[in-house]
Amino acid sequence: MSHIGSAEVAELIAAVARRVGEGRERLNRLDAKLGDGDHGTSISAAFALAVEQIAVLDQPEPAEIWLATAKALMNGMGGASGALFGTLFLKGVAPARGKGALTKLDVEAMWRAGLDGVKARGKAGVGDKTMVDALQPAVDAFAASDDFSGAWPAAAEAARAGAEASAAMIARQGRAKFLGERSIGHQDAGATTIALMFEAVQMWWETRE
Amino acid sequence: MSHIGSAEVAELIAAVARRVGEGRERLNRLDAKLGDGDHGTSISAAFALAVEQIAVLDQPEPAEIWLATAKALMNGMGGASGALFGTLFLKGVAPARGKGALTKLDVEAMWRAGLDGVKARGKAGVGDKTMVDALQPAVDAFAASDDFSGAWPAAAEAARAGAEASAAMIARQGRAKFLGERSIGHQDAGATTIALMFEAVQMWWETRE
Amino acid sequence: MSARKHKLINRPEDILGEMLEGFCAAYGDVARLTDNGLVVRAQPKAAGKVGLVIGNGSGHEPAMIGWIGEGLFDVNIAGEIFTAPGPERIVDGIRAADCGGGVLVCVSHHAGDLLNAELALELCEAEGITDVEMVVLYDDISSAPKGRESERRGTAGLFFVWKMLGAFCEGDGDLAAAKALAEKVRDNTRSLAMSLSSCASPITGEVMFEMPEDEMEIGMGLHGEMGMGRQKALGADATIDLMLPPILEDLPFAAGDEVLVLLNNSGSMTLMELFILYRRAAEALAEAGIRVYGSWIGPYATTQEMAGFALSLCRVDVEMKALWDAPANGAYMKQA
Amino acid sequence: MSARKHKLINRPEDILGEMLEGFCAAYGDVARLTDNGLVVRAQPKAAGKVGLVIGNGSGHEPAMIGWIGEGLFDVNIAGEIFTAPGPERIVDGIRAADCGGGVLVCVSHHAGDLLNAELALELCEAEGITDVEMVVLYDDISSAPKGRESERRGTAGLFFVWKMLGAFCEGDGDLAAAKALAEKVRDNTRSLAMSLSSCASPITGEVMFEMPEDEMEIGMGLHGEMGMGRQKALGADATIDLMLPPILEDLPFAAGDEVLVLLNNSGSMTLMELFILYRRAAEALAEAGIRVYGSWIGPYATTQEMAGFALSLCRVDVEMKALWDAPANGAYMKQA
Ligand SMILES: Nc1ncnc2c1ncn2[C@@H]1O[C@H](COP(=O)(O)OP(=O)(O)O)[C@@H](O)[C@H]1O
Ligand SMILES: Nc1ncnc2c1ncn2[C@@H]1O[C@H](COP(=O)(O)OP(=O)(O)O)[C@@H](O)[C@H]1O
Ligand SMILES: [Mg+2]
Ligand SMILES: [Mg+2]
Ligand SMILES: [Mg+2]
Ligand SMILES: [Mg+2]
Repeated sequence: MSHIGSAEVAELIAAVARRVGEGRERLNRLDAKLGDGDHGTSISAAFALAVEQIAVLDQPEPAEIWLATAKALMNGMGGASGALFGTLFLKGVAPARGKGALTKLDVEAMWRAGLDGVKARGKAGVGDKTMVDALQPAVDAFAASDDFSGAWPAAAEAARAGAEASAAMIARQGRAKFLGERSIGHQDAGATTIALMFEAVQMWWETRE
Repeated sequence: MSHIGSAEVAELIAAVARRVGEGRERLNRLDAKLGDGDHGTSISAAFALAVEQIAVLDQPEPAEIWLATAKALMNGMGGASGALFGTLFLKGVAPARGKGALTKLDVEAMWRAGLDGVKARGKAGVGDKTMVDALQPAVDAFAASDDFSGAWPAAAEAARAGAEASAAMIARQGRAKFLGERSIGHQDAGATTIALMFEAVQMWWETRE
Repeated sequence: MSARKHKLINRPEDILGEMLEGFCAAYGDVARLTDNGLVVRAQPKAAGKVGLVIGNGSGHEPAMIGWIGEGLFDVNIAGEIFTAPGPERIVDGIRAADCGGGVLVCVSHHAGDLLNAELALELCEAEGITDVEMVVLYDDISSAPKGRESERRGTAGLFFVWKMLGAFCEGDGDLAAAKALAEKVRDNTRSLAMSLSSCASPITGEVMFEMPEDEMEIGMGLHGEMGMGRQKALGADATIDLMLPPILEDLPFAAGDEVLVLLNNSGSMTLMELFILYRRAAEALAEAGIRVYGSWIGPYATTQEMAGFALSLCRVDVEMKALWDAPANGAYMKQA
Repeated sequence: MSARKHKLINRPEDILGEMLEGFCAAYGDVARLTDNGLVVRAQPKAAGKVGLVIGNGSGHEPAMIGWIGEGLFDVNIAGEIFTAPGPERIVDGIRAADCGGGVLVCVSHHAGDLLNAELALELCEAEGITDVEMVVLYDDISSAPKGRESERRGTAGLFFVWKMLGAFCEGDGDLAAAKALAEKVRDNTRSLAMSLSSCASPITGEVMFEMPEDEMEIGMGLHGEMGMGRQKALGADATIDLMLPPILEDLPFAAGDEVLVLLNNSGSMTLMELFILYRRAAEALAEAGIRVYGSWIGPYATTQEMAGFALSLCRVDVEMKALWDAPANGAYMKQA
């Protein structure tokens, strides 16, 4: 497949919602170590809301599905993470606008815009122990591959490695930053969500092919 | 000795104050089981105050020493127990009034008036798991002996037995009454203070004789 | 569940004095600390009015120092933690509250408060201080059965008495009328408390009683006295549904009645929880046809940091509503 | 020391809605719950005035629903527990607060509150809603060093901003002047908090962080964020002597200054303790030649049942004193 259309984009979000839902308790436990222990509950509820809101769209373009996801994350989740996960999708809307089907380069542009948006809004870079530690390598790996079939597994693997690497870092953003050195040794919850997201997309992609 | 004068009465109160002071932690621990754990602290402070206030009296009669003790207990201690221990001494003032030295019958009348006052004010009888369980047998034993030398040890022994017997009772007065059956098995703090009081007087009497 | 044992105090024996100093330093416009340790109104009321005084153990703040002020009490005699003040201090308080119209000594019914007030009144008689009356107040339905109301404990619901009686004594009513009003409010007030936790005594530093995690006590007294017994801790609505019916039956409150509602925080209950509890109480009262005239939710009479609350209802008539609405200016009770 | 994990709620997902319903049922004379879940003034302010709105995570009650009312906020957008509301809800709040004089969106500085307010303002722009300004407020000296004030967290001391800004917006000042006033109060306010205990999240039912018995954290944030570190728990005077000097140095507050003082109860601190703490604070301020214009002691912004407090100081001038003394009528902030 060299293009994905609205049906695939909706399936992709649904796959993410399922995987994040399965990871709910694990994400809560991770967030409990560094934050307030609610990340799994709120991100899974927000993705479930996204799926609901996508379902009522009338013949949407991919961009509209991306926008519905952004809104569900921002408004359904709230907090800094709602704004940031929302931004990840919101900034991807513009590159997709007007396109009935997306090429690998389109999707790459969407992720890139999302990543840039998250970094601009949240002021976190790689190494600050946030979702960016999984997101940036994932986007870079996605870009480095030529087609979807190479890009999805590469992105998933990079996100997973980035999330794991976050454990060794000192938090410089989010609630965990006030822990300082006490934050070392625990994997970041938001980064783990990013890893679950890309893992879900890869698995969905494999069953499609 | 068939009479005790002001010097002896003051010594008697001082002996009680010392003994109760030594029992402070034990009384707190007993009160912690059935009440708020402060009985030792407050009764020992109040008796210490009595000793101080007696020291500044100018050539007092026994009745005035008894009154100073009553006031120190009532005002220095507060609470139901301050009112009741205060009443024990306050009601003993009238029978002693105008007497420079007290016979065994005088002292008996003082204790009796005090006991009646405590029972009237506090509405507790024998068996209700209060200071009355030590006080009433002590006063009865004191009355049943012919002279001080018989009365003091008899009162001390009766008070001790009464205090111990309180352990098996269900509290019907004081903070412990709300514990109901849960109050069984712990000796009453106020009864223990009465036992310490009479024990102190007996020991003081022995060293005097 | 263990309680917090470390309190931010200096020495246990200095708690009372330092607390009163701090309170009066903060609220000097409302209350003043006298040389003999009484908390009195910064501006005394006009000559000829009935003076209102109450003595009580401390450890329940804002009660009762927080209710000193215009439209409330004239004098509070604060005793040591959970210990009623002795009779001589109460007599001092009666003297300080006297502005020519007689003095009403309010007693929230607990043995210590009652016995010391009785002794104080005997002292007053002996010293020729006349025109002093005592009124004994109680509201806790868990502490004695219906028919034996006068054996019940005074708890958070007496708040209704303080507010209305305080307003009454700003007016021209005499001592007997003030006492009658206090009894009228009392006889229309019923409370029931619960707790999920114990608390530590600031004097001994020890937990006052044991309370297993996930249990609750219904009928908890203001000093941690046990009530009607332990049971598994319930959710908010279920707790209200357990506590409200016995309150309603006791008076009884009936359809068509108008009531004031108090949800008293005994210490570390959150307002978040109290609002959720209130929601169900309001709903259940509406179902019973009882109209809520006004509500108060917050810490009025606490038991250190105990995690519990009391639900209190007071049935009101026209006179009582007017007294309820009258201005008040205590440090912890303000009404324009 | 373990925290109380059992909260008197129904289902965690219903906390926010039920709490707002209960609050507005109890205080309907002051605040009203709209169909879209906003808490707004029962009586809107006059046309042409600046509207005041704030969004924030819940779990801090009475903040901020308790400050809705005359002389205070017009609209509060309450988010889930410890979670800022999303941008669309903030836009709803801005719409509701608009009475023709523009709307000031107040942000107590935390990442979530700021990011969502920024997104909301972008949405406003996109939808052609003009005359909206945002002001970012902070006071906690433990969260960033002097010179980097704008990185600091917003905590209990913002109370001073809410009160004075609320009073200001009852007057004829415009949006720019309101924003300038808020910044002026902020720039004269400094706070430092401490805690002796953790608290449990009502959502997860788990303790939010560990706090060993007999230790305390200085610089604790409003959501249990760590501050300047742990140490052995001290007594009352020693705690004030540790916390007041860095506050004084930071502004700096100097001899001759006049200040307002807030001792905020973060949850289960007793008033008994807070009065003892206040006593030493007042003494130390007097020693430093700083005059106290007014004081508030109580729960203003809580962190569930956490056993801690914040000490906040605000230096005031003539304008600020007048705003401070102006009337206010929120459910948890009343001034005649
Ligand atoms: N400034 C930031 N930039 C990027 N990611 C952030 C930032 N702040 C927080 N995060 C992410 O948000 C996650 C926490 O999300 P969540 O628990 O839902 O929010 P909250 O901390 O408000 O409870 C963190 O694990 C981190 O990955
Ligand atoms: N009604 C009563 N009659 C007799 N003694 C009583 C009564 N109530 C309490 N007491 C005595 O007081 C003792 C408790 O004293 P204390 O601890 O000093 O007072 P409190 O209970 O106010 O803390 C009890 O052990 C009991 O002996
Ligand atoms: Mg979280
Ligand atoms: Mg005791
Ligand atoms: Mg006691
Ligand atoms: Mg959160």
